[in-house]
Amino acid sequence: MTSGLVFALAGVALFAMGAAGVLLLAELMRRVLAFNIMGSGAFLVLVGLAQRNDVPDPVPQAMVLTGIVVAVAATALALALARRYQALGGRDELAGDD
Amino acid sequence: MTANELLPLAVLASSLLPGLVIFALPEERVALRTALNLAGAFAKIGLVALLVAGVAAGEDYVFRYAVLPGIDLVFKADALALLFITLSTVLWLFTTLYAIGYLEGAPHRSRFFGFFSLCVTATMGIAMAGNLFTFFVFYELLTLSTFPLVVHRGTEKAMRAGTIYLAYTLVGGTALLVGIVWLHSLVGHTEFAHGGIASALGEGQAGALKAIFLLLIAGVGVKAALVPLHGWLPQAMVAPAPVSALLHAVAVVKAGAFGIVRIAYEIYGIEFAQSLGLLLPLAVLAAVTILWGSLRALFQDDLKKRLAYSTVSQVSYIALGVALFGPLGTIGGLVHLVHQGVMKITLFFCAGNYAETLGIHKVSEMDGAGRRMPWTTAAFSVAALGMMGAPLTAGAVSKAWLGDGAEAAGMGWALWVLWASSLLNAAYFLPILWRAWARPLPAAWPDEHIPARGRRETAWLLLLPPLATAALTLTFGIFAEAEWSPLAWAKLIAQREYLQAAF
Amino acid sequence: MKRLAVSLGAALFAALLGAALLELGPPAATLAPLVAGTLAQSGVTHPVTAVLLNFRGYDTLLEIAVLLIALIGLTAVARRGEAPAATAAVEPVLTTLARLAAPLMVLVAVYLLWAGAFRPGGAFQAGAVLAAAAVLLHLTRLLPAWATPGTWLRAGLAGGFLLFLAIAAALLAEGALLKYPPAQAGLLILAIESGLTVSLGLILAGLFLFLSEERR
Amino acid sequence: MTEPLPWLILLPLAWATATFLLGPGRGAWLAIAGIAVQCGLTFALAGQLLAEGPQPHAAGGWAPPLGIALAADGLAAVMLLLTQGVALLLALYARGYFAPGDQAARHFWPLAGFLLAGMNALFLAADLFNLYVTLELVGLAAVGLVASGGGAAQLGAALRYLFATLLGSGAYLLGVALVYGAYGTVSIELLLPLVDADVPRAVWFAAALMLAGLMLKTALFPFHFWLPPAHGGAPAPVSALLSALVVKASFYLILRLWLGPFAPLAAAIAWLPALLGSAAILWGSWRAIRAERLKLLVAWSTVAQLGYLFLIFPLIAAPGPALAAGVMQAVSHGLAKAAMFAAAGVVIHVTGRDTVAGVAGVAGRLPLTLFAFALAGVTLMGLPPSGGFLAKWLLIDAALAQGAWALAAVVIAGGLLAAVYVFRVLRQAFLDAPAVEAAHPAPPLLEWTAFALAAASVLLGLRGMELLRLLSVGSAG
Amino acid sequence: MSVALLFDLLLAAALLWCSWRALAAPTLQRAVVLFIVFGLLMTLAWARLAAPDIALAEAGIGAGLTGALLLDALGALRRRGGTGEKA
Repeated sequence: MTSGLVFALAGVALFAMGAAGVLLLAELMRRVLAFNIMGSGAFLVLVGLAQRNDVPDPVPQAMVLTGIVVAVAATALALALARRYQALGGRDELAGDD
Repeated sequence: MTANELLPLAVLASSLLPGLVIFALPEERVALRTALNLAGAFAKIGLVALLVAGVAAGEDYVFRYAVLPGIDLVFKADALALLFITLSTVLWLFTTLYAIGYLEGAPHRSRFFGFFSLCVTATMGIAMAGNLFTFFVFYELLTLSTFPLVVHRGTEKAMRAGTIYLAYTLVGGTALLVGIVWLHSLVGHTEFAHGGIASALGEGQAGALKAIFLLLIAGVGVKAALVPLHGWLPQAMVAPAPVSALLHAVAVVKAGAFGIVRIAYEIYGIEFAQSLGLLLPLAVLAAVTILWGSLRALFQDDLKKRLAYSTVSQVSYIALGVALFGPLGTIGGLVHLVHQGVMKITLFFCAGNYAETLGIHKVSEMDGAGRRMPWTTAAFSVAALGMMGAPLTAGAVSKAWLGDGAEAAGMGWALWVLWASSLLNAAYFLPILWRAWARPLPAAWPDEHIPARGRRETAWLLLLPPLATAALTLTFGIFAEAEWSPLAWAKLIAQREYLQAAF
Repeated sequence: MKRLAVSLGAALFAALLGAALLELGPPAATLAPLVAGTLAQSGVTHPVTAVLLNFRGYDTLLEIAVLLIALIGLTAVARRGEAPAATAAVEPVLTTLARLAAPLMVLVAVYLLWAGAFRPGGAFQAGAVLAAAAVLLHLTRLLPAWATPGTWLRAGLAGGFLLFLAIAAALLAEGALLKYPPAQAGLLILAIESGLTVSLGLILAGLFLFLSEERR
Repeated sequence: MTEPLPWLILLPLAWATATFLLGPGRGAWLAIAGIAVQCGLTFALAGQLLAEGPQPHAAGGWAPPLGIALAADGLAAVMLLLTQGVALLLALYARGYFAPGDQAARHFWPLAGFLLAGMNALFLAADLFNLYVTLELVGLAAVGLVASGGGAAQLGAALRYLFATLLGSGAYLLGVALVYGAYGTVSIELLLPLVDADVPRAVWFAAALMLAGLMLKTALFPFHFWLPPAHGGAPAPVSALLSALVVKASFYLILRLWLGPFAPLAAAIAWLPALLGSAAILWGSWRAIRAERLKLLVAWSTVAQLGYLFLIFPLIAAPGPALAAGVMQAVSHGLAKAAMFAAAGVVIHVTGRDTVAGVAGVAGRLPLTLFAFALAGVTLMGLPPSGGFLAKWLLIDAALAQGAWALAAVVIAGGLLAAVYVFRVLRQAFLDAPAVEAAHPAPPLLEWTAFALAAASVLLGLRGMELLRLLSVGSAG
Repeated sequence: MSVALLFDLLLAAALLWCSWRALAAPTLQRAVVLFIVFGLLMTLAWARLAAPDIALAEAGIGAGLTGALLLDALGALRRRGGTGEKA
């Protein structure tokens, strides 16, 4: 078993955990955490799986760099929305979740 | 683009363009609106006259335009189309005149006349459709353009009627669509052709063809008000009188009946339809409708409702004529398409006059109406007698040919149906005439708002149209053998339809 | 109920996908050799930078647009009457430290930017360090939070992206989208990265400073 | 400028940035001019496609797998045409809709510009990872637009939308990771010969993850929960953009993957999207019939109408008009839904009420707007003559040709249910109601743009030839 | 089992544990702190995967900036009287 495969497997687990978190968690901040964990999982699979024979591959690495920047952008937007939503409605959860 | 391609388009445009302009007109531009309406109506009459002359001389008028690969919009002004077009064009003129008088001072007239013109355009499209695709396009357009007319008054009651109208017609349209697409996927096209196109599939597809026939007839049967699909028609009576005239005589019901004719003759072919055993059920359905409509009419006190059930009954004469499987029945059915239109429009004009002038809406309020409004009542009487099939009227001609057709087809029972229907017609019309002419004047009319002036019993524009159409009723009856009569034209169609039948 | 279903589903998914990953043989082909073979024409010697700004530079262009969108969306909702924060005193030692650290961090950023051409580093990392410096200054009350961006700030935020876009458009007019002439590739990449470092620093800092409630 | 293709991406990026530099609420005419040029470019692209066939463009001059390829076939060109056309009219509409100083308008233009750039980039991308970036571009811009309404309800809707879209693109990204792990490339073109029916199980997972993620973004039942509040709550021009175009972008991508690299796998699950689509039609229509708010009714109608798009998947493998039906539905719904939201926006602007009951008497006061609403309704009901009708015809034709009676029945039922909710509004409009004190006069620009969109959706029904000819260019046809 | 693999496995386990705790922690504050730790562990993982560029970016952006954003949001939530104490 190689480092790449270990982290790819961990990535799958992280993704599943994060996705379940986005679906299940009520608190907005925690959903943001869950989304970040989910994203990290996908990144690990991307690099880990491509490097499952432990030869570095710059292409998925560059993709992950792009992905990290996109993730921080989404996180900042989500937090801005959540903070504003709380300021207006005083809640830290979405109303009427179905 | 040749002149022969252009002419069908011009017929469509002569009502479509004025309609579109009228939509944009402000409410108070009465004179311009009236001028546009009449210019359109007269232009159409001129164009139709050209077409009639051309078709009688054997010209072809076809316009074809591809919408999708393998699917064309086709307009074809053949003899059968012209029968319907001429009827609608002439009656459109009268109805427009009547509506101008009827709606004087009422709100939303631009909207009304705009949709009115669209409605007639749709009717022209239905008449000239060269395939089922085109037929369906304009059939649904007719539904959409009549809805605003049915709900024109804007009351809750009108909305209810409009909703019922839509429920029936849209569901019917859906059945029609499925039938058409199914047929299209089997045959590859849906062109109307003498002798039909379905026979190309042969008996092997009999099951599918029967199902398609059922879907198609159900689809057009809603507008033709075949029992049990007729429920919307009596409800739609809340609409203003010119709209009723339009629904019953010019456009909607006729579009359904016309569809039955096209489907039976030019999709299935009458021989093939007979061999599939489709005509007898159609005849039975028509007979049931004829009797049921007449029976229901007997028990209506509301004048317009009684007329509506009468329409249910009378329109099925056309379907019966088709189902009688032979040139004589065909001629009877086709000529009744025209005759029923002329007679029924007279009756609705008159009913509108009673309501507008005296506030009479019910049969029981008709006492003495003939003395107060002799001209209107005379027109009413002529049309009612025509409906019963009295001699010298148009109605007598259609019934005679239908009767001969029934005998020739060996369906003696249909003759009995016709007789029974005539008796029922008499039973629900004669009491009206008796009340109007023979009973004394009441102390006061329910709601008199157009006072009599001299010999004029009501407004000119309300009086002239029914008198004219009543005169037509008599003319078509008396001069049935003339070469310009609807009967002569129906014979021409039957001759072309039964070319191989050594007519 | 929903909790149980989702949790079980996620666990099942992870187990099955994990098993599927173990089934995969060794990689049939990766792009690593291709990148190594083409590196000489890319204008830089560090493969990740070559992918990021040359081979897949178009991805990076769109990615900066994503960041800008997030920033615009954030300024659209941020600071409409949030409660002002209570001002707590800041340790003077911290302030002094921040004063010293900030210029140092700018130096680090410049180094990272320059180093990106031949070793790990580059515009993203440099921008992140710049942003970190700004956040540090803000936390020690040396840099106020930002309200609606003024003209200059907007120009700074969008400048790097605009430069990138302009180079892309110029190259497209010459031939293909972001197709660098091999001779100028290194220079163009450095120009793009410099612009991006400044703008990324401002944007990343902005993600924090526009949201922060602590104003002076 | 020899190739229109990359300019379609650079141009909106440029004007979006420029409007950002100009400052809040400014730059409307710049945006409109930009979109107009994009329209011209799209027509040039369509002409080029018809004349010369598909022309891939290697970004950076590097051919895949090293570089990113851009490609346009007929399908992409049709979607681009729809997008630029609708966007142009909606930009004019938005120019009239947003009063100067309107909070919601402060960031409309740059966000709309990035949104358009993202969609154009998405339509033209031929690289799975590049598609991920475009998906995020579109998703975040759309969320920003929803949130710019500023109220608590809008922010809640935006948050829900954000998490949905992030979940969707996250699943998509994991799929890309698995594909790269299995094949070492993310180029759609290079993947085509590599994928066949007995691929490793990880690739099945990849396909499932990517398609599921995109279905979530397309708001396919039961993933539709985020759509009605987001589309029903945003300002009218935003609702129109989102409902008409944005959901179509992810649908387009599903179609691309389904017909492209995942075609060998798709046959096994072809009935699933159709089943969900049917459920969407029934449930969405039902909720639209029950909706009390006007814009919510229109939004639920989007849920229902998107269902039609998914009915084509069981039919698409066999030769026939199924693809044409789907694209025709996407285009005509795009035009009609934009028109409907625009018209609803006018009604709400004038009456000051966002309820179906508040429509009472509108026929007399806003005839042109009502006409626009009705024409759009005709398309949604699939009545002739309209693009929706042709779509319905083609779909029933394809279904009957393959004996899929159930699908035909769903299409029919959907049309009738649409009639119920459309006429619920029209009926109300024709009621003779006393004129309420008009809150605002109706700006003609708004009325006419709504009408133009609706008229386009109807006129499409009179001429589908060119559209289908364009669609048949390239592999997809 | 080599030392390197053991380290990888431990690191993967730590990642999973950390993320699990971050999602399930009783208070938001602890969740955020655990998440920042998670980010630092991710940096290590990237280093193990021979991806120093990502490791740098993860440290600066993933753990650093995201962490700062989260802490700031947490502070805002506190000041507004939101509890942040709910599980």
